[in-house]
Amino acid sequence: MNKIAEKAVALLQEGHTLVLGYEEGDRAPRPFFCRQAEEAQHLVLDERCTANLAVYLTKPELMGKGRVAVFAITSSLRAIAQLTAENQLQLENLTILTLTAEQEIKTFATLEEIRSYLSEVPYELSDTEKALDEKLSAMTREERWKYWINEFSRCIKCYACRAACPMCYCTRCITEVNRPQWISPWPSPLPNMEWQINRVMHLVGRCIGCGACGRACPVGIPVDYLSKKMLQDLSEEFGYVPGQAMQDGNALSTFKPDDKENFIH
Amino acid sequence: MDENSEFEPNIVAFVCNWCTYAGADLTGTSRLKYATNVKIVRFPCTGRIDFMLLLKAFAGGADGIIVSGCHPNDCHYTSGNFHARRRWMALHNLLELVGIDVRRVRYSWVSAAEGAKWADLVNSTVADIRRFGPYTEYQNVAKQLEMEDSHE
Amino acid sequence: MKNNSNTINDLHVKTGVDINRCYQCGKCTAGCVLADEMDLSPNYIIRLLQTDTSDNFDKVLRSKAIWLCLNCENCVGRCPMEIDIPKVMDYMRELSFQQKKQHQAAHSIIAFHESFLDSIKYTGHLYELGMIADFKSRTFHLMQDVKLAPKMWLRGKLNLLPEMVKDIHAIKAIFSRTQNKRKNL
Amino acid sequence: MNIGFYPGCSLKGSSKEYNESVLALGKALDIEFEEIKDWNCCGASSAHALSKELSLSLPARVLALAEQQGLKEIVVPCAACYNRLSTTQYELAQNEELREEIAKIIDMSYKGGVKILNVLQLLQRFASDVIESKVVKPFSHQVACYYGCLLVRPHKILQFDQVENPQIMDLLMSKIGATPIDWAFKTECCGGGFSVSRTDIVSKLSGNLLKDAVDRGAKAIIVACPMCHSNLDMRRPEINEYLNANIEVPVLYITQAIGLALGLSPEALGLERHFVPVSLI
Amino acid sequence: MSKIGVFICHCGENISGTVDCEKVATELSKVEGVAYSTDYKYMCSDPGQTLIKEAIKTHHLTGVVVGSCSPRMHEVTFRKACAEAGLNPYMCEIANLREHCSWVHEKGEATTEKAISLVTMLVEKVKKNKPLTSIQVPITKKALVIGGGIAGIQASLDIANCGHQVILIEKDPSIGGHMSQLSETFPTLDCSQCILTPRMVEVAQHPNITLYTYAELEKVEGSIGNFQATIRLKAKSVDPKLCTACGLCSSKCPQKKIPSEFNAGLGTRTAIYVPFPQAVPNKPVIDKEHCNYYQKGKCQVCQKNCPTGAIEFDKPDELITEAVGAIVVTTGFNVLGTDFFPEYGYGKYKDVITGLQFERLASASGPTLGEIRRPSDGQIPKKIVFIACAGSRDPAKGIPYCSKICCMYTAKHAMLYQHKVHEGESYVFYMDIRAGGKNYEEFVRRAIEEDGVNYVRGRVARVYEKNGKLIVKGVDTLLAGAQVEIEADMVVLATAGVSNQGAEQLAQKMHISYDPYKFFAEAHPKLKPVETNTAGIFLAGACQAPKDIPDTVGTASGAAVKVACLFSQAQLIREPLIAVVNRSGPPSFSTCVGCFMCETACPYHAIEREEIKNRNGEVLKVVAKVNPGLCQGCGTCVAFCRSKSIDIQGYSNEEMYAEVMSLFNN
Repeated sequence: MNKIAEKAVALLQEGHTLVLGYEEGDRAPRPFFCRQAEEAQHLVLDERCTANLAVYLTKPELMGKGRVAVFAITSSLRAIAQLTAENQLQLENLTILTLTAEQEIKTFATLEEIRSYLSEVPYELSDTEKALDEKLSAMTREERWKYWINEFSRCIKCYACRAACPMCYCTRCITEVNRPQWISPWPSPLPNMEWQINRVMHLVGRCIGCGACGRACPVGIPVDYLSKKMLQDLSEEFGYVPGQAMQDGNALSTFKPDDKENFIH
Repeated sequence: MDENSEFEPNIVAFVCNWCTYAGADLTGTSRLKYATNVKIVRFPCTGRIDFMLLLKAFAGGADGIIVSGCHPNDCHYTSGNFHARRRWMALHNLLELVGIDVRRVRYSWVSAAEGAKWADLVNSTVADIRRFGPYTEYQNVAKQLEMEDSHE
Repeated sequence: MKNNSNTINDLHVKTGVDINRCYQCGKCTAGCVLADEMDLSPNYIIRLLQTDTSDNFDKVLRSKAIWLCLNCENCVGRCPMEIDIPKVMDYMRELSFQQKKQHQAAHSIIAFHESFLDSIKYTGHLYELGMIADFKSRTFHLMQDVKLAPKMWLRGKLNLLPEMVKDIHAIKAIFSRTQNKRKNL
Repeated sequence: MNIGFYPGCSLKGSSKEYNESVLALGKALDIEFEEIKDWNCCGASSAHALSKELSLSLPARVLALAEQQGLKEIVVPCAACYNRLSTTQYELAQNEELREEIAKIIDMSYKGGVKILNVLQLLQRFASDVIESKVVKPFSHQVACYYGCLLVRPHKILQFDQVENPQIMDLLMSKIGATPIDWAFKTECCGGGFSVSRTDIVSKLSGNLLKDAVDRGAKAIIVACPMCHSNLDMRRPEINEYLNANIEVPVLYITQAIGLALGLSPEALGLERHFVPVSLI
Repeated sequence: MSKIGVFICHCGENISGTVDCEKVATELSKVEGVAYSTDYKYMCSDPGQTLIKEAIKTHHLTGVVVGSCSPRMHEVTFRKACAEAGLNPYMCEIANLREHCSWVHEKGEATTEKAISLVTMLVEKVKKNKPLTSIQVPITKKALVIGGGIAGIQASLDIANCGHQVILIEKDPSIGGHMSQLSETFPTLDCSQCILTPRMVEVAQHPNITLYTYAELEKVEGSIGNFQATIRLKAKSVDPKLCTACGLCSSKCPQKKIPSEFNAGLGTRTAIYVPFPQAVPNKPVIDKEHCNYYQKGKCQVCQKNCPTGAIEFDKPDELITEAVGAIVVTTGFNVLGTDFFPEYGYGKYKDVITGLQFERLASASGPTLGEIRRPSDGQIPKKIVFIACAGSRDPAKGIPYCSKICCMYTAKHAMLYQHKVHEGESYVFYMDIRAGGKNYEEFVRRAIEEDGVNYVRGRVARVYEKNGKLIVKGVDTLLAGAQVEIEADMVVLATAGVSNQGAEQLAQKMHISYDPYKFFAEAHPKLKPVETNTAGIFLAGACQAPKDIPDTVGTASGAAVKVACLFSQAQLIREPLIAVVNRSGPPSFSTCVGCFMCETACPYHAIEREEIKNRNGEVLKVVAKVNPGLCQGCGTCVAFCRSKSIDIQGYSNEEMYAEVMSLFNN
């Protein structure tokens, strides 16, 4: 029995009603809700685990009332830190664990511990993302427009990107607002783009760059690129680092009197 | 582009009540003349201006947009314009990414005393947009929506 | 007459000192150990520069004061506006020297500096004896310190032969490179 | 304890005794000095009087040599050298463009990480806590600690303790039994670079500060700068002429004063090289 | 189905000169939802307004759009007219056809077309408008004044004399502040205490004023009209009811060498003390830091000697909470110590003193009974040097601003010195003389011309002591930078005025903003000089920036009037143009998810956290709630809210959307 499983059993015996982790799936490990000790042996945790489990933590119907433990990968930790800063999680009834680079199970007691652990793990774009970035920045403005409109024309408005994003926890999404109807419900290039622009704007200073949105897209639109690129472009100016959520408001609810305004005439 | 010299761009201005709206009033009281293409929408503060309104304006057929409020530190609400500025920074960056023609969005600070500046801002924006021509690129995509709309 | 050749803008760019900050409180002059020797007091020099006219700029280039400044840094140390006057002095000296505008009273001072630099250029070190000799020949202060030298010699404070830097070419190269720099300045 | 060492020209020539006393004291406190190989002159006041680039390049080469030699820290006893090296390091740290330009000129790689120590900082680090125990002959005299300009200014760069009323030297001196006086010219200029070219000015500036020290009962002047020393010591005849007085107060390097207190011989400390005889012992 | 009335004003020729008003009216009548549309020469005139009122009644209009001059001109007028006709005033909007159209364009098609769309925009908005009722907030008609200096005294008296209750708190044992320390006052040279002490007594005796000395603000909750202020009454260790102020305790107290704050450190006091003879209240307190009993546990000499047994040791501080409707902050300023100036001799020379210390030397109630004697040896200085701008206008020392009062008090000091020491010589080193103010310039001239004070234009580089003299090395920049060296007996530094200790913490307790120098910030530098950004909290005096007595008293009365205006209303009526967080039934209660990012976006701290509980009191959800008393209606939160759960009345998402889209629905 692997040590993840052992730990899970221990946690359940300690009175946790749910251990959130991963089990083997047909392609890659998939999220697994472990409620009984006997299920524990299914649990795995390694670099193949990419799904961001933090997305479930804001869903009371899944979490139930009891104490929950979660085996968090780096991106999940980032999400947890951000969600806590946004008053969406009460760490006291959560047990957060991770597998360190040394393959040790580490349990976090406080937000501070998570933040300091994350400060050791640098955030950067993956090579594929870098490649796409180069491709796009090489384009003219018009070419970029054509590229994206073409991409968005494939969008079927399934909102999988929203469902997969740990930061999209609104009980009412702007897409459901109809007075006024900011975004037309049916799929069509323009509203599809408007939705993505909203999604990304809502993630400014909040996106933790896990890429879940991109992986979730059934038609393979690189929607994660947009939020990650924004993260990269603005993090310096806004002093936002994924997982190091600002305790006193986020990038758009705060400001510096000397923010750069070179685009203002 | 000659046909564009005839072209009368459709421009909407989102301005705050305390500085730019008053500034535009001063342009009037000083009888300074400017192009008729710009229609002003009055907001309490630039901080109130929702970025979706900019997209909606383009979708509706605007060829250009002016966003203007109090100079930094002059905000009637002390910091609304600072928050707005950050929002525009982010939006500007994002629109650039998806290839929207950001030259058509003109941000400015016009105080209640800058009647002349307002006239210049309007005229120079109108001139620029005339040069860029109508924003058909965007409007065409918007029309697809209407077409499907009618199919419903 | 407006300045065209040398402006306080160049001064700003090259030294990073913005003399327009000066509001003429005079604290620099008040604390300057050499102010009473100077033909133009430090704060007056800054004022002349502030006007940014070539006449006044020239006045400073030809002044004795810039050569008397010892860079003791008392002025900038106390300046409420933190204006680095010594840096300005260095800059003005350099220009004055290039444009051959140095005040005649500065002759011996510049002579000393040149002898000093030559000494470095040829030995890589300060070769005092050679430097003094060179200085005298430049200034014809032949009798100066004739009593001093032997005393120094007695106390083993003078080396008869220069101590050479092995890689003297490196030093020469530095000099020639900065020389060109100075020309096309 | 092994630390880099940059004597500079004066210490090889007109201020041999400073060099001797530093090394002697180093031995007594078992500090090992490793001299920078093939070092050159820092350019002193002359270089930056005539050429900015030159005034930065000469020290830059010295620092680059130190880096090549793998030195993390260097001691620079001469206040002038200390000032030039520190200023260069600061300026090049501030301005990348300039850094590259100078690197081209000296045609060496320059990182700028070397820590530059003056003698006072060195003593504070390695002597201040052991010194008292090592004193055999208390230096029980009233002394005027004279810091001059180059050690303390510009404050922005050198970060010396108290700008207008520095204390390090006074503290060290009191540890060896001396009584530092409170006087008015601690950080005024002695005439520095004008030693040769404008002796008249030197005698005046040095004269004024010497007089104040003596008036307040100083029995010795303590310095840490070769320029100050040669002006106050070698130029004494001119000074006395200017003051038309006959001031005989000796001028000691702090390393000499401490050396004496630790019982080192006057010869080892090069006291006999002074023009004004050191009659204290 | 909305019935909108459209009223196009010709404004004489002003609009109709370039806009075809009839056409605008007819075009608008075709717009869906417009029930009535007309034009008229002067809409704002009585017949014009009557026309609107009649139309509202006869056509049962649900909304009105007036196409006329700028809303900044007549919005109020027309909304009032609508209200009189029974239409909710917020269902009336103004289209700006004059300033934004007829005056800025030439006569022609385009201009009329623009006018049409301007009116249409507002028609579409009005269709979405909701009737609003102005907000009414009850007011507690009692004011809290923080700080008992001349500003606090003036403000308290003015408010109290308007018939309102005032609570005045002062952190020191007596009110009076810096003004009580001053000798004479410029430009009249009348004795400071002579004009101040009567006011102090008045405060103590005023029926409407409750005075708490030795008291400090602990915390403030609530908002305009309804603050809860918690005040810490520091234990005085003396029962004021029993104490007869006989003074025996102080005379017996063994701790006699404590530097007296009142005498700016030049005199001494005892541990149990009354700060100065005219103190109000004139009852002693025990300074625990210096009291033998509190420090070492024994002594109690005062207790043994007190004839009425008023001494009460070990009594804890008391916390009281007061409900107040408005707060006036008058916590004043402070002066830099001499130790700020290394070049002037660190604080190491006794005879280098601050201007405030000089005030004590010159004051009849001071340690020298008004004789100018130097601290070191009590000699009368023959030569005295005053250094202006000591710290002020000195970015290197972190104070770029001008302290405003120094030029005047320095002139006064030099004058007083010359009056008291006739054969004495006085020098003033200055950069500029800033004597703007009634009879100020004349006053300075008098010092120079009549009293022969030597004004030297230049700064001082350093001051050092030699043979009992202070050598002042300065410069006269008017003599081409000639150095000036003065052997002075005493040096007075006109040290910069700085914010008071603890100003920052106090500001944070009250959520008022402050500048980089910790001076409190006014709501508007010109038009709201005594308001803060927090409604109901006002400023007066030098806590805002260094001020002289006239300015201080002026702002104090100004702040008092603001409070009186507030209290003059039965209830606080505010425009309803404020943000609101939506509410709905269970299970969601509100679409707000409680991320509270709006909290930091709000400049007015108007966002509160509301806990939604079930019957058993368990918290189901925490959502944002807008405090209508604090919200000023900027709408920053609205544009910021991701789920659009917060909206602003009068500029709601629906209204603005409709207004914008109307431009394009053709």
